[in-house]
Amino acid sequence: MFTTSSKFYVALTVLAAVSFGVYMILIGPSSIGATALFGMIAVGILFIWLSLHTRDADTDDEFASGAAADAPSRSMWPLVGAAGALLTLIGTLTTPLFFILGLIVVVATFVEWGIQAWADRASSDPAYNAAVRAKILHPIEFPVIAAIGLGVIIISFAEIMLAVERSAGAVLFIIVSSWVLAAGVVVAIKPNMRRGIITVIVVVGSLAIVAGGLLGNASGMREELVKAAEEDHFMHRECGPEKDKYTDKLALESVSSRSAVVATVEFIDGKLVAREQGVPGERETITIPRSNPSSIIFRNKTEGEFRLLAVTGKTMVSEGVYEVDEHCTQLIPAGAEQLLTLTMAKPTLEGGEFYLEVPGVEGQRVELVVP
Amino acid sequence: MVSAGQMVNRLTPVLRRLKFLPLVGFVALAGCASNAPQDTWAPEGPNAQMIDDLQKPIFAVAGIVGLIVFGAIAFAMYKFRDRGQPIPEQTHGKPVLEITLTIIPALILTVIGVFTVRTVFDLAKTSDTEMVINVTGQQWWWEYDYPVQEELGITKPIITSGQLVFPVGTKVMLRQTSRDVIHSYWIPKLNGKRDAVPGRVHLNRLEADQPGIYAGQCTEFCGLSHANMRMEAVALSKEDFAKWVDQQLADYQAPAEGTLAKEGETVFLNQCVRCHQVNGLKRADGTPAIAAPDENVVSGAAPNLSKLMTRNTFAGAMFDLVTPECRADVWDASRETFGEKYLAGVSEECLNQTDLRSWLRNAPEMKPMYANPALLTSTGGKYRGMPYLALSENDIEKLVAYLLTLK
Amino acid sequence: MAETATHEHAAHHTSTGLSNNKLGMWLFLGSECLLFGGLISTYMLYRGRVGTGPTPSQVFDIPFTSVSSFVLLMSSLTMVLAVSAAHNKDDRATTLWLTITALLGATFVGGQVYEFTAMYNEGLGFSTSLFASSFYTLTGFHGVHVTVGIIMLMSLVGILNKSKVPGSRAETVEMIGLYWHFVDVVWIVIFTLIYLIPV
Amino acid sequence: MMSEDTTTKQHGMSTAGYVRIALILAAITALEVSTYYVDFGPFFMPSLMIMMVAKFVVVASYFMHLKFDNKIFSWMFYTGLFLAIGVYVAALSTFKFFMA
Amino acid sequence: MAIIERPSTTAPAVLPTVPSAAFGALKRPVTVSSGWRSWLFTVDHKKLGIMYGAVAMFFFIVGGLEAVLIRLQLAAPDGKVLNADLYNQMFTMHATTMVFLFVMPMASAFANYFLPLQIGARDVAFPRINAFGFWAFLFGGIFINMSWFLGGAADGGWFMYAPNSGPIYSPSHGVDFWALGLQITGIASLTGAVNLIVTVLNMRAPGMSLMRMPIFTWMITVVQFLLLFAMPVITVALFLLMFQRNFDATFFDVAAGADPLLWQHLFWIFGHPEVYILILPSFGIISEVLPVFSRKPLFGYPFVVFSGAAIGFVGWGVWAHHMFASGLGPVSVAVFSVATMAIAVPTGVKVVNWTMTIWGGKLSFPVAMKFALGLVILFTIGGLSGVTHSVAPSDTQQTDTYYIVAHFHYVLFGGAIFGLFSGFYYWWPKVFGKMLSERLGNWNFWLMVIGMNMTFAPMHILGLQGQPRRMYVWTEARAGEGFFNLGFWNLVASIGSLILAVGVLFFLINIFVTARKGKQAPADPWDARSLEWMTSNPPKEHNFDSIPTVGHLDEFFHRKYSESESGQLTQVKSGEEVILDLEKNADAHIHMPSPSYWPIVLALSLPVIAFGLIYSIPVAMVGGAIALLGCYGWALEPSTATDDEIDPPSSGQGKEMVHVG
Repeated sequence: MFTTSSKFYVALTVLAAVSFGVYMILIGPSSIGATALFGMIAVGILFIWLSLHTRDADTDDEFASGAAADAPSRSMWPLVGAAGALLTLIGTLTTPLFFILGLIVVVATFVEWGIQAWADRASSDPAYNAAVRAKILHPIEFPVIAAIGLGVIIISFAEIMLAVERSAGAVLFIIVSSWVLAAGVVVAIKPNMRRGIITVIVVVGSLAIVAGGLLGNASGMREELVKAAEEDHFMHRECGPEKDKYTDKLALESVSSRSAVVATVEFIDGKLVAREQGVPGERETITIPRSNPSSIIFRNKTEGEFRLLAVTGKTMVSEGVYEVDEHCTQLIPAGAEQLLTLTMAKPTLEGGEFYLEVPGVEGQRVELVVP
Repeated sequence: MVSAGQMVNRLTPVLRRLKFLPLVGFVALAGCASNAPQDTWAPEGPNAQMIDDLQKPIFAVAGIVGLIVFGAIAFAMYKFRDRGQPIPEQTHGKPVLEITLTIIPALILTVIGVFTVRTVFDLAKTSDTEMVINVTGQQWWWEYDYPVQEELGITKPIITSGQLVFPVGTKVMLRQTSRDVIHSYWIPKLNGKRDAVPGRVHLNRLEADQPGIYAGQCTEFCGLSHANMRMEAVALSKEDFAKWVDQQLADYQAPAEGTLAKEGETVFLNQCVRCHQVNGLKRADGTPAIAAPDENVVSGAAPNLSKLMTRNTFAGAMFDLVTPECRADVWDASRETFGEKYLAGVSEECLNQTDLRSWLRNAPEMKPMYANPALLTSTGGKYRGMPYLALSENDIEKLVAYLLTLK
Repeated sequence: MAETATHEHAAHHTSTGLSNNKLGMWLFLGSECLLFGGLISTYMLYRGRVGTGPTPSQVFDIPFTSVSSFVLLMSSLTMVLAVSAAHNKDDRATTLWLTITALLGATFVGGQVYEFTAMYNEGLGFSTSLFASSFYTLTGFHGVHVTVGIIMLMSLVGILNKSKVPGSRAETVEMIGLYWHFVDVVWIVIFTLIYLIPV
Repeated sequence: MMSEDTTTKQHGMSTAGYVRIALILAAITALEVSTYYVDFGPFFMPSLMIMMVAKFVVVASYFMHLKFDNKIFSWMFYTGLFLAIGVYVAALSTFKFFMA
Repeated sequence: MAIIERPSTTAPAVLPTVPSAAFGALKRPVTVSSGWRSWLFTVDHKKLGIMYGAVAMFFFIVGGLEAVLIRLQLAAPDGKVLNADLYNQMFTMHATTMVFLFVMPMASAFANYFLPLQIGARDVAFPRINAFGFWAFLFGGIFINMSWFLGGAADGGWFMYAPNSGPIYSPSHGVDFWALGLQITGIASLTGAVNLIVTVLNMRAPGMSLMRMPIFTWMITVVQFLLLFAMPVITVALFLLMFQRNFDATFFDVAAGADPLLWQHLFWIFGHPEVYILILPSFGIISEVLPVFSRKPLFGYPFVVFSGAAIGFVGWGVWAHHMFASGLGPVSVAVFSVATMAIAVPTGVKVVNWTMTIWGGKLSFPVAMKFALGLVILFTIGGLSGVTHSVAPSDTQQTDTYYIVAHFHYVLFGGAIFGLFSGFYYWWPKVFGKMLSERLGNWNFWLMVIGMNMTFAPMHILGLQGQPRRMYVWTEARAGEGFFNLGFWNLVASIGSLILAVGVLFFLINIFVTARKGKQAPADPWDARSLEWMTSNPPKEHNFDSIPTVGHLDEFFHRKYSESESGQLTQVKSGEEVILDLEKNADAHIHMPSPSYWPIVLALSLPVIAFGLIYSIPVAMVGGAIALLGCYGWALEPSTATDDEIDPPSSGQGKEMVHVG
């Protein structure tokens, strides 16, 4: 009843169970490693059931004896398997990434080597054996290799662009794509192009991209991005009248949230005009419910660039030292509009300043009242 | 022997017509249903009246059309039942009849459509607002804050909860919003409902013809205690409303030294003030006691308890501050006497001791809220509702005495 | 309906004379319009709400994105050539053009991966602002559709060079071609509405 | 019962035809990108929209064969498309999205 | 589909056992007619229809129990049966189960089983996608209900409005299970829609033009187009919700400036076509049943078809009538109010045509006819109460109260479920070859009618008296004085729901009784009119021995009766003879698609991915791997189980496979 393939999978499952136990003792149940090994056990059991069930190509005894006589063909899989196991060990000590990579290599070895050895003894004719092996493994190998290839190309292509200057990125992009297109056209025009040349073009192309990728990765991201990442400069805002080096660039033209605002503040010819949603007429004070995120639209209708500053009380930074809370929009030209969302937890009667103002313009102030 | 099948068969057409008799009965019975506090067919304000004037004829039209259709079906069932007649003529339909019976409903609906559109725009008018009240919903109670309006005598913002007090015959504009999820403010006898959506301000008109208390309830599913998030709109005559405003703006009188209420105040200062604000309350060292609900409550607000005893309800208008007798006395008061009965507020003997004490003893027991510390990891340790404070009995005694002074 | 030469079957007779697969694919593309329509309208609603994060004009790199649109357009061309080669039963050309389309698609996705990494470093995290969430969701959905398209192209190349009869897979090539052109057409709409119309 | 087979019918375009269409599309894309650099003034939005729709229709009718195939395919696709446009424009208009 | 070639034939002939063309998992199972394997790997539209029906009926019982628990909690003031959180879970899951796991799958059970039969096809266009659709629905339903045992079910209502469905206000995993479960059932509905539309367009019998198709097929086609275009919209909404809950996106987070109404729009753009998806199949069923028992054709067939299409089309323009009170501007409210009224016109046309069909007929009243007439009357009541709140101002008084609960239960229970029950009694002989007992059927019908009216009629009054929906408890204070106050009507509704439950119980009894000793059904029990009755009961695996050429609408009737010059109808042939004619000139060899492993494998990967998205990403990766394996297995599967299989095909003659695609 036990076909050769099922014996192989029983071995695999036992090995997985043992390594699962070792892993749990040594490392403890960190999710990735434990799940991967547990998955291996589950897959092993599935394969056992499958191979028992499908009764495919089970060679009865008297037939197997003839084919298995000659020595098994040389194969590089034991070497790869050993390297994989080593990587797994290193992985357990260093980063889990190596552990997973090692694990994948080990699994791949088991599958490939197992089926290879089994296929060799399927029948006496090597060509037929190769065909049988190809039939089982190709539907698995092709997608995996293709996926790895695709992944490498995409990642390395992205790495190159990250390393290169911002403007050069577009140029490089055009070069690569037109090169691929040109290669396609050339091969299409010459139908009798020998296979050799095609493979050369493909190999050279992919090597170039991968090399570029490694180089890009080594040299790291362009310093403009690195600086942007460190300072997180889009986050902090200077709310003075002058232009802020980082944030004030090409401000927003339109804000599509007209139906979700508490009040609209317009800076018309140097005068700050405030209107509360649903309350007729212009207002000197805007009432905002306590600790409720409320949005205010600021429209600049005066020539020149202005921003809206909201001062919302003060917070105690350290004993006795208070810092004024400021929220502001970007500097916007005439005709543009911005959204400012305020959440004020403390009532205004607690003291401190609560008002809206346009920095650089005196005397234009709208009081904020939080009941 | 007449088999049961035949008997059933002969009875069926008769029974079929009886089938919807219970339904007609129910509709008739509806007429004499009780006048529930949230009855949508008993308007008491111009807006609800406008809706009712539109609604009643449409119910009538629907009823008549229904009776016509059921009559036709019942007649057909009775007349054309199988009495052995030959297989009927295989007619495929008369287009003329089809088209007429399509146009008639279309005409009826266009008429209804015209009236609907007119009423929609009438109800949505906001230009003639005479008074503004900001209504804010949060999980499981309503807060009302009256912005400064000199012409009504409101010189400082007034904050109350539970009962919305407003003058009779004034076009009040409610600016509704919410601090956490979507709620819906609905006083059936005064106007249709409008959702209070966080991040948005929605406008809804409120106006009453006569003084009185009008009940309402949150009608957009808002979680655990959606059923217990109630509100009442109290309409007072203009003079009574002015007296109410002065009452609300009056300064805070600390209780006299040595009395039980004074000890209650100290208990309040070290327990309740973490969330509840009482305007004018001072700590021992004279600094004003500012509540910080934003550190303890997810919605960032807790009911403002200054002048608590001028209101008749507490805990999201779920429980009454007054005993049932006093409540009936206020609710059933005649139009004239209602004003000063309400303004009298909650007296010592009228106070609903049982509910208030059990609320102070263990609030989550009385009203399901997310106040169980075990579930607080997802909301960053903040409550959604009043937690269990483990107050001792005499603390509760003192607190009740102190709360009674908040008039 | 392409005959399968290995099994001498009469092609299945259909009432409209059209192939089931093609009708099914067009219905699927019709419903995909609703899916991308929903994501695009979510983006259009939330594009202006940047909170404290970077604004669209500060993170978009128009030259780069226009090249990636050009690349996707060219991949549409090579796809069409592959389909017509398949109909002319020239398997060698079909395989070639399918590979070229897959490669161009890969460069496009590579460009997207680069764009996302660059924006992430410039402070546009997935939950930085509403603009960020809706932008990443929309372009992410489109990127996943392109990647699925590339995987289908490569599997088709794998199947093609194993099938003995030239032109026997013409219909499948046409199906994947329709899918690829739809993904390109959606990018045409996204490119204009999101990148070119300044916020 | 052989049905008339779509594969034997000569397809609408030759390779050169397809390349020509691709070049037209590339030209329109270039024009679109130019709107980013050159200020079109009031014509900015309409021109972008027209170019987008043009590219959409060209790819749909030539590359996706809608022009040469049975009308049922066009019905299927364009029903879905116009339904999407209609429904989402209506939804956005309730958000006062198109208000000036 | 790729054909895996045998290994190169150069292998020496001396090899005693040549392995078969495909190996292991890639081999395609052989058609077996019985045993669990024939159900697990089937692609036959009839087996799948029966399985859809069985699972949907199971979920109907689950949903019914949830409803009874809700009514017990509300029977008396301050009820103690369910606490607040459990009540919220109960009404959410009652609605989700009834809508997504009962009415929709039951409609696709009828569609899967009868559509191919009614248009004279041997199976649907994509049999394996059909199987995948069923398994995806089943796993989706199980996945949603797993939440009961893993920390509480979803508790935000079936509409799951933001921000209440967000991570802060619904911390338990219930909403995640709900969102991902609906994604899976959504995929099932979408694939089903593509499948059935292509079947209707492409696989009709020769001579059957679109205007000669049976009306049930027409209604199902309109429903599939609604599904095709509505499912993607809710998929977008559910993805946004899932990204917000699990990957902290800020789509509905008001602090980031989001607008909660976006969810309402996306949900109801799907929601309103959804309610037409629920009702149109039942319209189709009773439009088949009424003519048969009036013994005269459907009155104004083209009008009924165009009004069905009109309902489907206008259904896309009315979704905001669910949001009249949620703060849209007066202009939008007015527009959507008028559009909602416009929908009443085509519905009115349908009611007119049903009445005209029975007018002048020769009416007999078996239980199927009773349920059909029940639909016409109760649906009309629901429709009229619907018109009263299509008027926006009165809707601001009625929305979210029990009046709306009464409206949609009259329309859904009185309409959709009565239609489905009419279909059970009408088509039971066709599916199982036995007649459901009329005696038990009458008990079932009358108890359901009385129970339904006793439960939902008082809800009109509760709603008008101002009782809001989704309240876990009602109190004496707000119930009003007098005997007929809200307390009385709540009690009446609760008793009515128990009667309803007993009524449905009678149907289950009827099923078992019929299964054990029901009488064998004659070939043409009802002297029916359409094509599905031109097959044996139950139909053979390949449905028609020879595909009939269709001459007119109601082909079966025209083959039985002919009209002499004087216009007098004479019966020419009996139903049995018509069926025998078909069997005489049966086709030589009929190709049926053979079963396949891969639909169930691919469908199984979906809940694994969903489970992983909630608990741990590596599990989701494993699910993804299974999905990839499923896709490749599906694509590389040989188009037929090769004839010379090693284990001899058990079902006699070997099955070739028509290249169905």
